[in-house]
Order: sequence, then structure tokens, then C-alpha cells
Amino acid sequence: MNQQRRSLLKYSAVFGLMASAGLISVAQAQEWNKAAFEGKSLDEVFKILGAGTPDKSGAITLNAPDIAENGAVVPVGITTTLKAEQMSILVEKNPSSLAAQFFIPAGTESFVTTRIKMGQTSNVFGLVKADGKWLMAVKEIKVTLGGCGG
Amino acid sequence: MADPMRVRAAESGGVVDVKILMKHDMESGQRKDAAGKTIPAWFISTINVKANGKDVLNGQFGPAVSKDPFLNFKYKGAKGDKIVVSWVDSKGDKRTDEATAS
Amino acid sequence: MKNIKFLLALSVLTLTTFAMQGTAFAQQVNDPKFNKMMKDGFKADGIAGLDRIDQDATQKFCSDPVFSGSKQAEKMREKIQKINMDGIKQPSDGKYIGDWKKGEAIAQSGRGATWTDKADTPIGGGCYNCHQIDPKEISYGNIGPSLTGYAKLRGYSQDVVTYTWNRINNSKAYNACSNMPRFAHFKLLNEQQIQDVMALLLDPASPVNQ
Amino acid sequence: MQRKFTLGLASGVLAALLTVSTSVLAQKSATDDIAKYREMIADGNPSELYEAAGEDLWKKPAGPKNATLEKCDLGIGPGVVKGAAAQLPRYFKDTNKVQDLESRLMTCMQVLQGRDPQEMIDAPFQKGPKKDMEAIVAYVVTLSKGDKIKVSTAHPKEKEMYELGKRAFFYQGGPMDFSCASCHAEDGKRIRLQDLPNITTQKGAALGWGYWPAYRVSSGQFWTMQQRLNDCFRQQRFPFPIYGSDLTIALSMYMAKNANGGTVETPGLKR
Repeated sequence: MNQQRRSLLKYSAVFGLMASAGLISVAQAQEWNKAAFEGKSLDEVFKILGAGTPDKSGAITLNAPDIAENGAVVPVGITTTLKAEQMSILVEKNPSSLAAQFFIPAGTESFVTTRIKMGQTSNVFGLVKADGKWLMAVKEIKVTLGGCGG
Repeated sequence: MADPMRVRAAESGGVVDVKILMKHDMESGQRKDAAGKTIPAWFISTINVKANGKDVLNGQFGPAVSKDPFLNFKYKGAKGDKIVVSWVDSKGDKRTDEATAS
Repeated sequence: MKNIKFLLALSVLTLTTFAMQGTAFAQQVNDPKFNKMMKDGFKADGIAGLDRIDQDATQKFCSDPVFSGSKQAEKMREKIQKINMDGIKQPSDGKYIGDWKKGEAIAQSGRGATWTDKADTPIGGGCYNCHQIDPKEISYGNIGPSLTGYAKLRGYSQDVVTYTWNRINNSKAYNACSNMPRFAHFKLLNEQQIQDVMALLLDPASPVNQ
Repeated sequence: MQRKFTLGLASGVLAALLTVSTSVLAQKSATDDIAKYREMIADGNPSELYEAAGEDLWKKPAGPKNATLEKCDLGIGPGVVKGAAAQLPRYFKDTNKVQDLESRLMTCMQVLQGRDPQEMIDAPFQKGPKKDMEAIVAYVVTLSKGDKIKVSTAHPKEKEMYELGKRAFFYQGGPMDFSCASCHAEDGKRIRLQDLPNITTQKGAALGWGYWPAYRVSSGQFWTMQQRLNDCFRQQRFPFPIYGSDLTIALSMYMAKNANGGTVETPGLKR
């Protein structure tokens, strides 16, 4: 049988035990989602996350600039009036679409801001899972060339 | 060992605003060195934030999160909450820092 | 850098003229302290040798803007412009207009000629650093005038073509202390590259003229 | 021919003016958007990560003499860090020299800790001893944040340094004929979308001098003033300016003195 699969099962069992013993958090037990972060396209990532084809929702706001002075640091925040369980940031034209994913426990507001890298001007998606449903907001962010050495 | 984070937590109206700066190169795996060789990806992959021992945020990063990552979120809490932030990177390096909500 | 040495030799000549005119230089008086500071302040690194701080006549003149912009420096300005004009060569193949798409790429790049570059790193024109050109590019500088609609506004006459050629080759032929690099004089761009940049401004099909 | 040509050009001028006015509008909104971008990243300046490391390094015994920098005199007394950066560069009696923050710190490292300044001078930016220097600089300048820039040229050596710096500022060279003044001597100028402060004016000098050292988002690095100047010279296509040389101090003196009365906003956050 598949050796890798067996050892993976073994790890899950250990992580499960540690999690139930309160040694590590749920997210750490839920290992880093390699497949999702290596997904090349939006659709691929949606599929891996089990998001299907998310609808656009006016209840989600993407806080991001229209123009980024530098693609190395692009501030992106997601807020929603819904009770979010998960919030993710995806960049359509990056080599891998998924930039970051957050799990929002009860008691934490449906708001998160971070900074991401963008290789070029692209649509950026804020994907939210709320009440078991997947919804999203989209915004184009222009990445400009800056400085005299550009 | 990894460099310390800066963790700030300020309570207002029953909501604690948490701002975290992490010191990490967040190597994208897309860059090339002077010799033209690709620099392998190396980035913080998971982050966990607890307040008084209870999870208030779990996150997963890909290599597209900026160098020296910044994170801002809010949870229902109180002054004096003990906030513990931990991250693990793609090479297994770890770092944990604490702050008290003010 | 052979050019620099040549112009250096020239600068000695012009300096003599300066002395004869007996003009007062606010900053350009020979100051051994300043010279020593400059000499001790730099080291050669890669392609950026110490000869780069040896000034030619134009650079020396323009390093004192109070004087170089003054009425009494008018003759000197003309002289500097003539030195630069005389060095301009018209295209060897008689062709002024190349490929605007290549010209756009040259205009976009601000790279090359620094100590972190190699001798064979292509040098960009860096045109967008200072000029608006293709109206679709929003990231442009304003040290130089906008070039959007360049030939649409000025026409495609041989006068315009020659003037533009000369200006890109050596802007100091028209304005002694223009901020624009002397692209041909210092071999920043070769003849073909200049033809391509010309096309960006003067080809009716270029986005500049839409 | 020259004359005929000028006339020919004139007809195009009116049309040119018309296009310019519309493009200025587009540009305005682009710069507004950039301002919004800067505002969004201002909260959470990664310089803080360097300050913390710098404070530790200031207080940690190091070098052959295994001493801390806590007795370092940055100009307003041994060990006084608060407000010191706002008054640099300045003349120091013990070295009989005008020094900027980094050259002064090298003196302290040499005298107090027994470290060889040449190692610091030769080290590449962001590595080895320079990495420590950068963190210490972040710590020191943060303790002047909000202070008024107050640089003196009362001492003859300070006055001389200012004049030398002024001349260096206008010194053209290299294959592109650039000087500092090529980009920094006029109001309202930009390279691409980056505003260029006019350093010959008080307002412009305060915008430049007052915000460096800074964390640069494009490189993800904290840059000291020495590194800022170094990269300016690189882009000017000049040879490599020697770390802590009089040339670099003179230019800092010129900028700092021009900026007098402005506010120290360091560490800044720059593109």
C-alpha cells in the first residue's frame, strides 16, 4: 500500500490527539493547506477549498487601494456584515492564486487586514465562508512601476 | 532563532484591536539570486493567536504574503487579556510572542 | 568612457577661456578641499569607475546653476551647445524611424550603467522616469515635458524628425544644462535603439500619436 | 532653419496645452490613489522590528572591550539618545570632525567597544556589522520622532561642511550628467509616480531629510541615510560613495540644515 498515505494517516492521528489534549490549536492540527496554496487558478483554489462557484456579495467589502505604489506590499483587508467562519485573499494573476486564509472563531469580528505581494495589475478576491455558504467580493488593484530603476 | 514580533493590542468598547508585525523574509520562490538560481520559497505558513488561552484567530499564509508580515484583526475582549501569537514557517522554524491588551 | 577623456581635454581648453573671460564663479572656483572630498568620497565598483566623477566642460558648467543660468554666461551656454551639437551624427543608414514597440520597451526601462549592472546589461532610455509618453502608462514623471501626441501635435516634417533625432542624441545641443542625458554621446543607446525611440514619438501607428 | 522650426512648433503648442490639461486630471487622481495607498500602509511600519533589535544592541556588551554603547555621546551628552538625532550632523570636539549619526556611532563603537571602523565601512548594507548598525540607527532615530530638526552651522567646521555639501549637491558627473539637483532642485517634480522633494527649500528638505531613515517596502529593508545616499549615487551612475566619508556627511549637513525647523518623522515608510 501507499507508504505516504499511511504515514499521513499516522500524523493525523497524532495531531488529533495533541489537539484534543489542547497542545496545539485546531489550525495547526489542520496542516497547512498545500494543495490550496499551490493552486494555479482561482477555479482550482475554489475547488480545493470546496467553495464551488462563489457568488458575489455586497455584504463583503475589500479594503484595498486602487493603485499600489509597489507590488511587494499591497494592503488588503476583508470585512463583512455576515458572520464569517473563513476569509481568504486570492490574486487572480499571481503564480499561485491563494495568498492567505483565515479561520475566524466565534467572538472574533469578521474583519482581517494583511499585506500581500502582487506580480502585476490584477483582480483581487475576498472569499468568505459564512453560514456554510461561500461568497466573494472582487476589486482590481493596479500595480505601478515605481522609482527610477523600474 | 527567529526575531521577535511586535504585538499591539488595544481595547475599546469591548473590542480588542490586535496588530502584529512579524520579522520574516517571506521568500516567494519566484526570485533569482545574482547567479540566476531560483531562491527557494521560505515563508510563515501558519499563525495562531490566543487570548487568555482561547483561539481568536488562525491563519495560513502562502508565499505571496509580504515580507515582514502585518496582520490586523479584532475580537471581543477586555483590557488585560493575555495575547499569545505563534507562527510556524515552511522550514519548521517557530516563534511565539506575547502582549497584554491595553 | 573614451568620450569622457576627450571632453576632459576639451574642458581644459574651455577652462582657459573661462579664465580669460575673468568671470566670477560662485561655486566653481577651484577648491582643493572640495576636490579632495570628492576624490576621497568614492571608490570604483564594477563598471562604475572613478573616471565617472571627472567632469567634462558641460558638466562643469552646469554644476553651477547660478552662474550657468545667468545673463553673463550666455556666450558660454552657446559654446557648450555648439560643442554638443557638433558631436551629433545623423543615422548612418539614413533611417530615422525604427520599431515603436521596441522603442516603448526602451522607454520603460530605467536600468543599466550602475555599479550593480554588468558591462553588457542593456541600458534603458528611462524615458517614463521624466516624460508622459503612451497615455495608457499612468506611472510617468514630469521632469521633462509630456510627449503624448508628439507628432500629432508637431507634424511629421523632416524638421521635426531631425530636431527630435538631435534632441535624443544630445539634448545639450539645444539647452546646455538640460536635465536629459546625452544618449548618443555617452553611448547609452545605440543608433538602432534611438531609431526605435524615434518611432515611439514619430510613427503614426505609435500609441503616442493616437 | 532654427527660426522656421520654432514657428512650426508654435502651432502645436495650443493643442499640446489642451491635452496636457486632461492628462493632468488623470495624473491627479493617480497621485491621490497613491496617497491613499501610503496612508493604508502607514499603520504598521516594520521599522518597529528594527528598533527593538537596536535597543537590545545598544545595551548589550560587545566588541573586544565587551562594553555597551550606553555611554556613547551623540552630541548632547554621554548616553543621551532622546532628541540626539534631530541635531545631527554636528561638530564633535573629541574627533575634531563634523559627524553624522552613523559616523558618530562608528566612533562610539571604536572608542567604547574597541571595534574596528574599517570593518563597518567595508561591510555590505543589510549584512554583518552593518545589520547591527541599521538596527541601532532605527533605535536612535525613533527617540527623536516628533522633535524639531535643529542643526547648527555655528562652528566654522559645520559651516564649511554645509558649503561643501551644497557644492556636492550640484556636482554633475557620470554618463547621464546627473547631480542630486537634477531631481531635487525644483518644486512639484516626480520620477514616475514618486514625488521628488526640492531639497534646496526648507519645505522640501524637511520632507526628504525628515523621513529618512525609513523602511522601504520595495526592498523590504530598513535603510539608513547612508544607504539612501548610496542608492541615489548608484542611480546617478556615479562610482560607489564610501560609507561615512566626508562627502556623505557634507550632503547630510546640507540637507539637514536646509530642513531646520521641520519635524523628525523617522523612521519613515517609503516605497
